[in-house]
Amino acid sequence: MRCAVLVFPGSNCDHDLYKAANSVEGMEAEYIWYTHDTLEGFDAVLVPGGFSYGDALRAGALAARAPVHKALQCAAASGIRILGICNGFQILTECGLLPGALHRNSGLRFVCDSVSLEVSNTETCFTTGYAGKTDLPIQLPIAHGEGNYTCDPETLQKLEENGQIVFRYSGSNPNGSLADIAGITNETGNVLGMMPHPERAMSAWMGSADGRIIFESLRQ
Amino acid sequence: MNSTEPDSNQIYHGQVYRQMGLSDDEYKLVVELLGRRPNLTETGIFGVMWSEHCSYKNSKPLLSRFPVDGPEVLQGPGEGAGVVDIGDGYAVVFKVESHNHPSAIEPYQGAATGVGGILRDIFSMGARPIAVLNSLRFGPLSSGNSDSSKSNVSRTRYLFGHVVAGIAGYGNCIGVPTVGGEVCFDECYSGNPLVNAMGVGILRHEQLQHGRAEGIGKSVIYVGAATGRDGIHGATFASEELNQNSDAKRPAVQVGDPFMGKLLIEACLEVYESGAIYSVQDMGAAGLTCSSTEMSDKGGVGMELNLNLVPQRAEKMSAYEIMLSESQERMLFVANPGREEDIFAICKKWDVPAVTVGHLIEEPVLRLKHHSETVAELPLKTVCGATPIYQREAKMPQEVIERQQQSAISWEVPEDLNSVFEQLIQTPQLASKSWIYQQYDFMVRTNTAVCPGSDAAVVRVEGTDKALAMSIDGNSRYVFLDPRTGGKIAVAEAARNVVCSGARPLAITDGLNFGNPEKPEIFWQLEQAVSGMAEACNILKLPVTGGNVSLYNETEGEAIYPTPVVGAVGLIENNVHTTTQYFKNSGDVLLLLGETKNELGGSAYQQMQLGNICGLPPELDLNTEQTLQQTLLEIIRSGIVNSAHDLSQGGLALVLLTSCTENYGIAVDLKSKLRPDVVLFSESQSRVLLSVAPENVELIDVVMQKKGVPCFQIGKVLSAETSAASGTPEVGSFEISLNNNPVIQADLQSLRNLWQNAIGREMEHSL
Amino acid sequence: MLKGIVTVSLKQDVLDPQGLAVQHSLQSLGYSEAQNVRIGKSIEIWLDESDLKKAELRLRKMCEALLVNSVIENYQIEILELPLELEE
Amino acid sequence: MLKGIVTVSLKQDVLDPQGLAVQHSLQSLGYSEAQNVRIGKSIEIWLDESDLKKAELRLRKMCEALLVNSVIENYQIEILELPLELEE
Ligand SMILES: Nc1ncnc2c1ncn2[C@@H]1O[C@H](COP(=O)(O)OP(=O)(O)O)[C@@H](O)[C@H]1O
Ligand SMILES: [Mg+2]
Repeated sequence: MRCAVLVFPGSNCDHDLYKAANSVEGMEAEYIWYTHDTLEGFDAVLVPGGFSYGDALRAGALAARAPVHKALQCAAASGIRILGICNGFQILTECGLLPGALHRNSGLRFVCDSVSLEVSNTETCFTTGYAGKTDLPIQLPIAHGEGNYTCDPETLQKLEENGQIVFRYSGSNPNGSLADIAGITNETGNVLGMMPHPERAMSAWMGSADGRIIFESLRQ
Repeated sequence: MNSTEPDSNQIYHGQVYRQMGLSDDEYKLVVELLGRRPNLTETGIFGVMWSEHCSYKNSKPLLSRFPVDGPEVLQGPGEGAGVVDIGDGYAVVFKVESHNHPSAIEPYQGAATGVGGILRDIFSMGARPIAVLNSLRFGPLSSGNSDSSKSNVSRTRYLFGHVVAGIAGYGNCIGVPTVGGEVCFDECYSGNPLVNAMGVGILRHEQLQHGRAEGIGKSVIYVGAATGRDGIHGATFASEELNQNSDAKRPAVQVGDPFMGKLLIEACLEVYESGAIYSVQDMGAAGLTCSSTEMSDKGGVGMELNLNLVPQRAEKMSAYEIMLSESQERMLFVANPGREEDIFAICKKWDVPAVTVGHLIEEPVLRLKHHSETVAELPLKTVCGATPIYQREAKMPQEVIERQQQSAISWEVPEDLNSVFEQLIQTPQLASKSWIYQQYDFMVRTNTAVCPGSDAAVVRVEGTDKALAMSIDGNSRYVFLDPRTGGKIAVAEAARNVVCSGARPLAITDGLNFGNPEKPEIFWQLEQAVSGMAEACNILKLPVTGGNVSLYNETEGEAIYPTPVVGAVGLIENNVHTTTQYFKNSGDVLLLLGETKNELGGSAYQQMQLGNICGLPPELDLNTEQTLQQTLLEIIRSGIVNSAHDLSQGGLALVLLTSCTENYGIAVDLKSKLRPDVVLFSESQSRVLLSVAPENVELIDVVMQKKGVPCFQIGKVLSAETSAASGTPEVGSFEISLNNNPVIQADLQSLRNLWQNAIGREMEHSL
Repeated sequence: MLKGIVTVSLKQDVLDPQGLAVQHSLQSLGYSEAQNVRIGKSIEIWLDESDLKKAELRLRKMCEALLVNSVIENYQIEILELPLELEE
Repeated sequence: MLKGIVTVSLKQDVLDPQGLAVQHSLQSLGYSEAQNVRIGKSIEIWLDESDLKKAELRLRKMCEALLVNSVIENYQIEILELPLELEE
């Protein structure tokens, strides 16, 4: 499976995502520069975390308008799987591929920690691997200052009804997000945005290997 | 020349040079060296280049006591940062830098630009930065009831909060993990907080860069952010005492741009890889002045710059302003002949401005052109080579003599040691630092194997089985009571932290934060502390590969405690040997290595009891320390140690608590003739707590006996799991007795909660 | 040269944790009359444009294209004419 | 009830990295007339106070005590009278 790892000026988890994807058997990741105008030939697009454009204005706002965004829209429309992590999630909401918005953590501070998550939908193409997992909740690292998910009540209702809420914080909520939301998909289920970092949980020495399952599910 | 700027005669008659940090004698020397009176730009250049920050004029004679060589040292002091071989063609680059004064004025930006500055030091050597650490000092977070201390406390909380946010803001954005640090809160830092940052990077030997400008005619290329009127005279400012007039110097605030910093790192690393440059230096303190003069002086050439070509953010900047600006995120390259376009192309790809601003010339001078006129021409040997070096007078302060003579323990043994312990673990000094480090992204780049919270952070070296352990330490209370011993302890403790993590210490970097060295009492502290550090380095075989000196840390004439901080980096050859301080299995046996003595001088416990410190700090025998470290490393490498934790502030009781986890508690029974509070809280040196499987106890005992390291079996690790049925812990979970009498019996989770959130509670508390 | 000032504020029903924190701080500092605080952005844009109408139209477009996230934010535009010597 | 609006902006010589990034982005989106962008804060404060003069004085104090970092920022104050039904 060929994956594009998008690189925007200032992205800083691109390298981590690239390493993680390439460590999964059957996955090959390539860097794609933000000026690209096509994503043809890729089976999946990974949008990395980490301060694109220095988080100027609103996290993800400037990257969402970078040249590659047209190709990203096309890829999404054609059903290609898109995974946005942290800043990647912010970019996907900013360019309208996911509903709602992510604003400043309610505690007003950046938070780096490991959190417990409930996998609320194990039927998406990103989460099938969690279906048989017994030692729940899963543990993934977070590191963000703007992860406070918000949307209007109608959108929330739709998200709930369609099973678009994929991850929820199951211990304490680190950022004040609505309905403890940590990750959502779009209506068709091929675009996932999540604040936690699965690429930081790929082996036991990192503290958890629960993130690997997302990549393995995605590969199928 | 700007019409409002004074000319050379006005500078002389109006003693304008004083505002630039030159004394009357120094100015006289400049005039003598030049054979004429310098103009404003030239005076400014001398002012910054002869400041303590750039010239080490007060500390050089002392710094020469440090050992700087070793078989693995590839680059000692003198370049941006030290470089040490770690085998297989890799090397580690690291250094400490202070940003004390800027942080006192504007804490967020001061701390942020401190991080930016140390990172540029690292990647100017050719290395990719892999970690930053920090060492912080503030006044107390809470107060008694007087109004003046209340306003101090609210200022302190502001400074502390914003410094941490600034470090986070820069480090998180630029994508280098902040993996550790240390912090101390004491009255002596109320007016003069300290912010030291340590950077660590990795390179392959062939990627090592240098800062020597050589080869007449080569282009000098300016890379990075445009120059504005930021931080003009920051380096001299850093070398002066803070006083009420400091506010008047406020244009000195520089703003960091980590986004540009990130682009600059990537562009520089790519340019190095392309082989298009000959040498490079970052523009740190004293900006373009320091980089241009030092590079050409090191290479034995001259440099001519056309200041009109320097990218400028503000309008109508004078030569003086351009040369003295400390705008951030800038580098200076000397290009290889004919490779200029390659450099421009790479920089353009990363959206980083790059422009040729001059070239190397044969005559060893710095020549500056502005609006087609020569606005400065200075022989480099006057600017860089002729700095006056001062042998200051040293005198032991009366206050120290008096304090040393006081008895360290003047109170009765408290009846309720449980509650004393609870109080102690909530002092910001000993409380968990998670409120700080959770604001830092300590995992980005996914190589962090041991996160902040353990003795040292461990970061894997990508592409190898190696890992690096790093720690920064310095207990200034000990240094205040006895600078020589305190200096030794600073080195020993940093190294011990690294050893506890399974690493062999390679070398250290240091930050010397002291008061005004022109005062004999302060110079005595500096001299004693440096001697102690040097002695420790010699015996522990730790070269000092770089560091930083920050003097004049005083407010209204009151100096801070003498505060040397030591950053140590150690190598874990095979990352399976990585060890943390946390207990791993219930039933493991607790071994205490080292002797506990009747030592409370300068301890956290004494500070809490008296609100002050006195007596002598713990003693340190360097040979004992060395044997301990070597033996410990051997047994860790043989794979029989499950956890190792060095004893420092808070003594045995705190180390027991901070080795516990949600899942594991302890039952300990100590034997001693000392007072119970001394047994629990003494900060005797050269001690380590181990947890090991029962079957390995005998083996370790034998090894320790052979090496003469005292080894006591003091208890065991217990499961602290709540049994689902009863809802209560199986055991008290945290029990310490002395000679079979219980001294602390507590519920582990409640202790951990008190300890874990104390700083957060303090910060949220209303005044 | 004109100067546009775009004031971006959070929509009324979006929680503003920063505003809340500032409000608490103000009250604990003794400014009990500060009843409600909301924090937004003020974006100044120097425009190489002399026609006021056109400038406003373009600013509106910039807001929609980038400056404002309409899911959570509202905005207001104000345009100032800059005397020549004030141009920066 | 009055409403104070405090506009906080960076001092002229202070670098505004955020504004710079937004400026570049606007230009690459085709808004080449956007010559310079500076981003500040707009703080709205509802005041339980009816006297305009007093309100202004108090706002000024709040700015100095908390809202503005005078080392790098300037501020401007504007006060609006709120019709009763608009009070929030
Ligand atoms: N300012 C700080 N920034 C980041 N981490 C910190 C800071 N202060 C302390 N820490 C982390 O908290 C842990 C405990 O620190 P400290 O109390 O200084 O321990 P020790 O006495 O073992 O050196 C260490 O892992 C350290 O890295
Ligand atoms: Mg330690």
